[in-house]
Amino acid sequence: MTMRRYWYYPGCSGHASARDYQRSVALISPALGLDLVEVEDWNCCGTTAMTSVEPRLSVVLSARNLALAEEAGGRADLVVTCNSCYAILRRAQEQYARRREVRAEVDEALAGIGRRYSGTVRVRHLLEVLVRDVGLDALRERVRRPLSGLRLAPYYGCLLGRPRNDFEDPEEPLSMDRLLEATGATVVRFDRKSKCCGGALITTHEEAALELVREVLSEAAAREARAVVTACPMCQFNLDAYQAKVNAAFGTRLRLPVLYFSQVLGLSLGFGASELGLGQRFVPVGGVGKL
Amino acid sequence: MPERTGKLKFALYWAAGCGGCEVALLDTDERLLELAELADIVFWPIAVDAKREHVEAMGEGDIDVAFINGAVRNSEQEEMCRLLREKSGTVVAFGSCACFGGIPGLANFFSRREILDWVYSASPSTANPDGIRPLPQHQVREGRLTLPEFYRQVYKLNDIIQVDYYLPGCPPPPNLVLEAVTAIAEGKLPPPGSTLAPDTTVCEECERVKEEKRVRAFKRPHEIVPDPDRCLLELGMVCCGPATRAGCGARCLSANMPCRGCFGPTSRVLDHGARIAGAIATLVDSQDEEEIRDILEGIPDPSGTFYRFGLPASLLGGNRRKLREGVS
Amino acid sequence: MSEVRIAVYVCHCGTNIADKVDVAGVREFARRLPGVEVARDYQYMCADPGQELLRSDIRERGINRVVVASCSPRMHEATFRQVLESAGLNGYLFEMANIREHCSWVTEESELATHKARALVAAAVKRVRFHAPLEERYVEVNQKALVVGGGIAGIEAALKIARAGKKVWLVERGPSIGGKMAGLDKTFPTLDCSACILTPKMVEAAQHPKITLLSYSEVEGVDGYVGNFQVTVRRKARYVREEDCTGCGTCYQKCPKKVPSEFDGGLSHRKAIYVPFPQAVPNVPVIDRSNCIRFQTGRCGACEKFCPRDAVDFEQEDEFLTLEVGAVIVATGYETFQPQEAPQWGWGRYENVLTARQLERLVNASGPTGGKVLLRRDGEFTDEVPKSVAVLHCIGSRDENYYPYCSRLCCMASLKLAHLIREKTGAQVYSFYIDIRSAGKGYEEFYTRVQAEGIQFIRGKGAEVLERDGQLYVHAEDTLLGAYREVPVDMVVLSTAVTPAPGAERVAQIFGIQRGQDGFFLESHPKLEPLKTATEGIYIVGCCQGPKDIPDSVAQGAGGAAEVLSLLTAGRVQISPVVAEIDAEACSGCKVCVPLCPYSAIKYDEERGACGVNEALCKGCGTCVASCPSGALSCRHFTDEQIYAQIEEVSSL
Amino acid sequence: MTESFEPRIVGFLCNWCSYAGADLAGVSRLKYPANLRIIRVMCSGRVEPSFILKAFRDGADGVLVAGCHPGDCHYMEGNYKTMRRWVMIEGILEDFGVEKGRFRLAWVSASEGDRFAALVREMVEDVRRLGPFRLPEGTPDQATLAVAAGGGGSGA
Amino acid sequence: MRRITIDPVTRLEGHGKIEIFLNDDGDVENVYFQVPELRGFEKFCVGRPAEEMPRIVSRICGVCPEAHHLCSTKALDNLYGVQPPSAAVKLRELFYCAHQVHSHIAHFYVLAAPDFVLGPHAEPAIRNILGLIKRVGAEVGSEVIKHRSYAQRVQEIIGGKATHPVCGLPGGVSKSISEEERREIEALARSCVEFGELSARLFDNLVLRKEEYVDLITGDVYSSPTYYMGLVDDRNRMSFYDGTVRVVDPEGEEVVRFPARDYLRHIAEAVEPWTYLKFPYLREVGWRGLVGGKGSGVYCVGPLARLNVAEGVSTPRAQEEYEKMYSTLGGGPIHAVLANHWARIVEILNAAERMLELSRDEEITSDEVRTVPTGTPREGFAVVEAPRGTLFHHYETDEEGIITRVNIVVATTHNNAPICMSIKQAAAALIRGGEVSEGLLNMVEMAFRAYDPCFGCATHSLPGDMPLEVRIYDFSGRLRETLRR
Repeated sequence: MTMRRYWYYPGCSGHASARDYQRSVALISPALGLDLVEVEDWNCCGTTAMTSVEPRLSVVLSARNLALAEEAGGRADLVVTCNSCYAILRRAQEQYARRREVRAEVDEALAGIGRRYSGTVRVRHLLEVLVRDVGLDALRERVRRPLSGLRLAPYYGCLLGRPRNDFEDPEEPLSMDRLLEATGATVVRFDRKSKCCGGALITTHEEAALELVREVLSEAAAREARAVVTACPMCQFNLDAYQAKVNAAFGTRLRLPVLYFSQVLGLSLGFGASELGLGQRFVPVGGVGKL
Repeated sequence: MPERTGKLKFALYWAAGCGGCEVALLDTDERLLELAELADIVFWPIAVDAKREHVEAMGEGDIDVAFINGAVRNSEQEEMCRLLREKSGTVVAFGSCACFGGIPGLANFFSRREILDWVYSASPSTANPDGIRPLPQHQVREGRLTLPEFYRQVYKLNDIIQVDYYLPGCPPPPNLVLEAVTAIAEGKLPPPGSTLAPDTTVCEECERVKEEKRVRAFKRPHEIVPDPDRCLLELGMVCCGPATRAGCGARCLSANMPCRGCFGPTSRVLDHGARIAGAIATLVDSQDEEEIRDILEGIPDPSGTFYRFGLPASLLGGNRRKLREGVS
Repeated sequence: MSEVRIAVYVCHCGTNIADKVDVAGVREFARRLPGVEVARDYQYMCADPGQELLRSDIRERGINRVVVASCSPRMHEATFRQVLESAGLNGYLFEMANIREHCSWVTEESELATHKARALVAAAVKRVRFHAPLEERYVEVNQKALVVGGGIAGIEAALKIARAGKKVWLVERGPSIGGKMAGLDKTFPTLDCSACILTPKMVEAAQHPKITLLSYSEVEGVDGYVGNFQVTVRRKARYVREEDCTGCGTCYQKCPKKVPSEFDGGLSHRKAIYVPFPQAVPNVPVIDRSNCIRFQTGRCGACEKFCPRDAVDFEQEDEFLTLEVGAVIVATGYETFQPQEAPQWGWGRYENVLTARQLERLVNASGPTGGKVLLRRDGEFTDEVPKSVAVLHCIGSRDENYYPYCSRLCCMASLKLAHLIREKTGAQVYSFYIDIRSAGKGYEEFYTRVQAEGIQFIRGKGAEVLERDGQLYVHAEDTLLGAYREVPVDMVVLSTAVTPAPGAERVAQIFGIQRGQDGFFLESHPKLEPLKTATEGIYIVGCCQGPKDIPDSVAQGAGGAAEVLSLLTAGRVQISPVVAEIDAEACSGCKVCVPLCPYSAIKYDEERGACGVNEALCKGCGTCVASCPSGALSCRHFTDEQIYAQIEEVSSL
Repeated sequence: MTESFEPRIVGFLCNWCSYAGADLAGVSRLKYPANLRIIRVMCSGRVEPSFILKAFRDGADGVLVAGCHPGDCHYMEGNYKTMRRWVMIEGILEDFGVEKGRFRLAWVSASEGDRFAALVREMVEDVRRLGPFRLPEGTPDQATLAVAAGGGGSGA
Repeated sequence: MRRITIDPVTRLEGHGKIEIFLNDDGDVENVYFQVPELRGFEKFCVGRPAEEMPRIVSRICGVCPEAHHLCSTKALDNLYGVQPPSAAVKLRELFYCAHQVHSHIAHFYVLAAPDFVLGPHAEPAIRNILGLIKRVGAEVGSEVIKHRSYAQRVQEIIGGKATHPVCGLPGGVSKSISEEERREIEALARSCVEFGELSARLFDNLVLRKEEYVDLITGDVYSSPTYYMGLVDDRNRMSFYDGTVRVVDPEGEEVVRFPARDYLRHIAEAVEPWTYLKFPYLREVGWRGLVGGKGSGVYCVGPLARLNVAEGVSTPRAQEEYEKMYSTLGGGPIHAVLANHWARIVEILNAAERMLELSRDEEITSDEVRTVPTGTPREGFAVVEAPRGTLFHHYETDEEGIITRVNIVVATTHNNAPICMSIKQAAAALIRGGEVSEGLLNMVEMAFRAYDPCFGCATHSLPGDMPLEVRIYDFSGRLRETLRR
């Protein structure tokens, strides 16, 4: 199998709250012919919060990461696994391309630290790489343990299709559906797959955020999903960590494990639950892990 | 030129060129003798012992026709050209260098400093630890030695002096030379400013079969063995023939080699390179910008190919930034 | 040619130019340019006195070249050429400097504007010295016309032309003419029955001796030029011989294969052999090959068996006709936004979310429910009527993510539907709108009437439709209350955007029509030439040019007919002498130019060993000229020396 | 660049799309810098590379070529030929030391007045930053160019 | 102090200028031979596709374009690591022999012979080819012209063009020759052999039978012992197209033999501030300035040098003439520069005879003349014997075959030092007590005309105008001070 080389941007959570996500990615990517090389000396993408207070700084932070990837060279794409990082990096890229004043500022800032960003590197979500570069057929061939009968609700969150890209429709994303189907699992219809998970609101307007979490989870439950599958540490955390609170607040009895798609793929590829980091979350994975 | 009795007086001078034009004159072979009947050659450094002061001694118009070959690159050449212009009734730019700058004109893509550094330091066979450079003036113990001043760029003849006729070709083929000389002798020259060659292009003389021109991929001469009867351009070989003035007899083409444009453009075309470049580009058989780029990548050195013989005659004259940086 | 004597006129255009450009200064500048005999400035050069000024100078001052610095040549070049002609000077000895659209109107500082105007005038003056007199050419105009598209606009156009006694071909892509209007129930604001007013026109079109109706046909290609088009039409195989069929309908009663009906928006079924709707014209069925059992499996063939006239013919193949026409009207209509592209509104996900066009069918007596508005469950209509219905305006319109423009007719259509639903079901109807646009005769009145009927108007765009526990909810921000609202309803109607018809791009390429950013066809002048296109002799009417309601479409259809008739009755048309020419002496026959001409106007002449241009086919684009390696090709009125002259001036001033 | 420098930009616009687009910008009273001088051609396909070179030779600081969007050419394919020539001429201009920002190919439709205005603003800014276009010292003036092509009697 | 300037030096290809300084007694103090022009090929070839080089570098010199064309073509073979079919190799050699014939005829009759036939003291106006023709008679004259054109014709048939041929491609030649072309060539070649013999007789009558000239040739006025360099085949016979470079010392002892790709190990070029032409010398021996002998790295190339390094020539008639020459001028390396003219006669014969052989080779009309190169280019070296001496081409390219570095060492440059020395020597001997006649000056020119220097070639590189700088030397030639502006 020929290995495809990519630069890899784990994002802050990748080294903190979402270590299990990283671990599973690290396991499955070589198995699928992906050679993800972590960008050296990367920094914060300049995330959501930052964009609202220091928009320009946020762009500069992103630009530095992009510059690093370019310098690393090899015309390889930059792969991201956090939807938030993904959106932020791509927005930085767009602004740099579209708005000359932004370009000027970024160039100046980077020049200050002896770096240059030319705008060439492509930022891609791991999902896209799996669907387009690896391909569903290739994935199917490598499935050791088909997850037949397992009902899963793919939850994408609101950032994957924004800013608009040629990869996912902001309202009707599909990549995870296809990937999960390829593992043999049953993908349930999920109208709220792209609704907001509450995101940062959880810290500011908790009740509003909980409402959103409930909306998402209860639909998944109503559709008899065994688990919710995410592609973003933010979403995963909100849906997982706050289920108890939601139940308390709304008298619901939700008990849905929230997994990363990489973990699910890992299972189907034959890796063990623990090496994939399953069961490190708040809601126990229960039977799902024991497939 | 005034009708004159008795023998004509010719002068030949070789500026920044290779001397091939003078050999071309010898290539008139036995007709060279007729030529000798027709005219006295009063100045011709390569074959006649007459020196600069002999020319300086002459009066205005004493020379009927001066044939000047080579481009102009240094003060000595400029002086000689001006001198000959002053003494001659008619001046013929003889050969591609004099007409358009010729191959030496390619130097206009580079700065003088680049060239100097290579020749006198960087080139591998040079051993020059003290970084000595030839100097326009140099004091030796017996006196001062001078060398001509080298200009920043290569000029074609009509940048320096008024030229009456152009006889292109690298070198000009004997038949054109003879026609020109005969025309001069019989006083049957076209209006001044004319080029003494047909005003159509090489394809007119090229025997190869021309069909529809659409190019999917360009080929370099060493990459294919071309069908001897088919148009090279249609086989994907870059050929400047369509845009290059006829008169050469398409000799390169009959040797299976593409035209490189030594005869320059026709009278109707302002910039030879731009014209052939534009024409060849439009033959690319694609409407997708990326694909077009890929196909055109197949032409390794467009500027150096389309301006092979005419860089100093091009509208922009050469690499303006390098020629500027060349100023010491 | 005698020495050049140039007259320069700097136009004030009232204040349009004079306010920004120092016209007197420009005049003085022009006076000093070489070859300039007369330089004047004047209020309105295009007005009679201005023109007279020009004429008298030509006559009395021996002027033989004219430069007018005023508006865009696209505006008045023709005007001034005629003035020259009327003064006995060839119209092509004239050049215009565009100091209004390209100068006074777009420049802030007046010095810069004046300086720019000088440069443009100098360029025009230098150019005009090289102008040569050119003879206009005329061609006969073929007396037949073609109308593409059998919607109401196309039908109207065809009828008007035919009534004037000219032969017309009416080409319709679908199996029947009638277009979108045929699918409507009532028409706003008068609420008269769409079918009742449309059908007679359809029938007349079909029966008119001067009209040949080519339904189920498509234009494949167009050659030629104004007055002399050759149009290739593909008659798609119907598999039913039109001449034999009586439209008795046996075939589709017998056909075993059910297919969702396009006409009813998938709410009902048709057969594999079918007429799209009862009043179809022609009333001849067509076999939908992809669904026909006979074609897919080779078995069946019921229709053939039962057809009393054995008009069914499975062997039928596409035919190609070439039509010779003098003018073409393009009336290819529109499509509506397909909401599955936008799942947030739940269409295709929730079966009681319908588009406006679907609802038109529900309320229509000949529709799937016989005119009743009913809820659906598991793909079938129940007999349950909705108690509450939401009508969502601007679905896909006025929306950066889809179509930024306003679709113009949906406000009124939505009001009409709200009214009909209310009338038929008594349901609570909510109308979610951004603004109500009711500009049109009787429209505002209709709006107030509907308001009075108790429809609830919620000023806020329906953001999304979600189902919770079997109940639909419309989410919207009520901008009047300034509150976020979640309205439970039984049924949702989406007023989707009017979009360019599928295949509009191809039609545009075939006919050489430009398209705007919105994808609709572009008229050659937004105000003064709403029906003309960039290609002479090709006109656009109806919704292919942009969203329109029925009265506007009909008016345009008639307008297009008027354009065609004036062209045809004139009998001959001027074509531009601006074409390429080849100096055969100079041409070396390299054939570089041959493949470059999109009109195959260049041919290689063996015995002359040179190429030649067919002037009737050449459109004068000059692409070949720019590529002629030997410079043997030149383009009249756009010669190298003329353009070089301009370059020299604008580059150095 | 100093404020005093007003770049001269020559624009070759096709009659049907870009020139009409420029007219629309005017009709809509959109403001853009006065540095662009427009020369009308029937089709961008008429623009031969020598036009661009000559403009620079004669003192232009920038050159714009604009035509219909690909697929929308009034003459069906003219703008594709323009595209092909352009790809070629870009490379040549760079070999001649002409900075990238000085020349531009753009597709502007008859309905894109605003885009046109924005385009001009942007390009003027680019060229202003690059400063005046200068040929090397000692370049012969174009008087001698008349016969430069060795032919005499040519266009210039 | 009096100063004499000969400018331009006439009857040599290209540009040359001689400055002669006389001391107060009117004797020669010093002589400077200056080459005032250069053109910069090595630089402006950078960026060009390698396969274009043969057609570009031929423009270095219109007098021996074939030499550059062919050397370049061989460099391309080497660059692409491709072996041309043997028919192609033979065509190239045939072509090249024709070139030698053409070039030598031109030089001997047009440039050199007038000095001998008409005498150095004859009127400038008649001391030229036309004058010569008058003297030796029109029929000889027309023979000269005819055979020169024959040789040109052969080059034209194979090369496409005589001057600036186009046939050279990596891996072969662009076109094969037809049978009737072959027959034509054979006829021309036969005639050229006869003409070679005629030339030998002519030289015998006009020169060797004249005491004064023989003295002139053998006398030490025109004698300068140096190292010699030239190509030899595996049997140490003189070779034009291919072989190994052999160097012998003034006694004729072999010092070294090396293939083209080693040239940098053995050759270096020194720079002097008063001429644009560099001074090559043998690295091993080193640069001692303009002095001859064993201790100085100065060496000599060209016809005489070729015969001096060789142990014979490959064809019978030429071999006879070769032996006659060495017996007459007394064995092993001949240092008399004027003997170059005789050496040329030998070479005309050899080249013509070889032409005839090749024109009769049955393989010569094969159409197997191209091997399409497939290798990745990097670096290529080649050497040939140009009429005026050894010629090296050395290219480097990127993997697309685009030239990145070029170095060329041409015949006349090799001879730069010897030429300067000979001129000084001749001047010193011929100008005494301020006694200076035009004829004497011409005899000074004769000194280097013997080398047939071609400054078309030598000026292939070109500088811009220098920073003005004056260098003051003391009598020992040590740099005293340098004034810069």
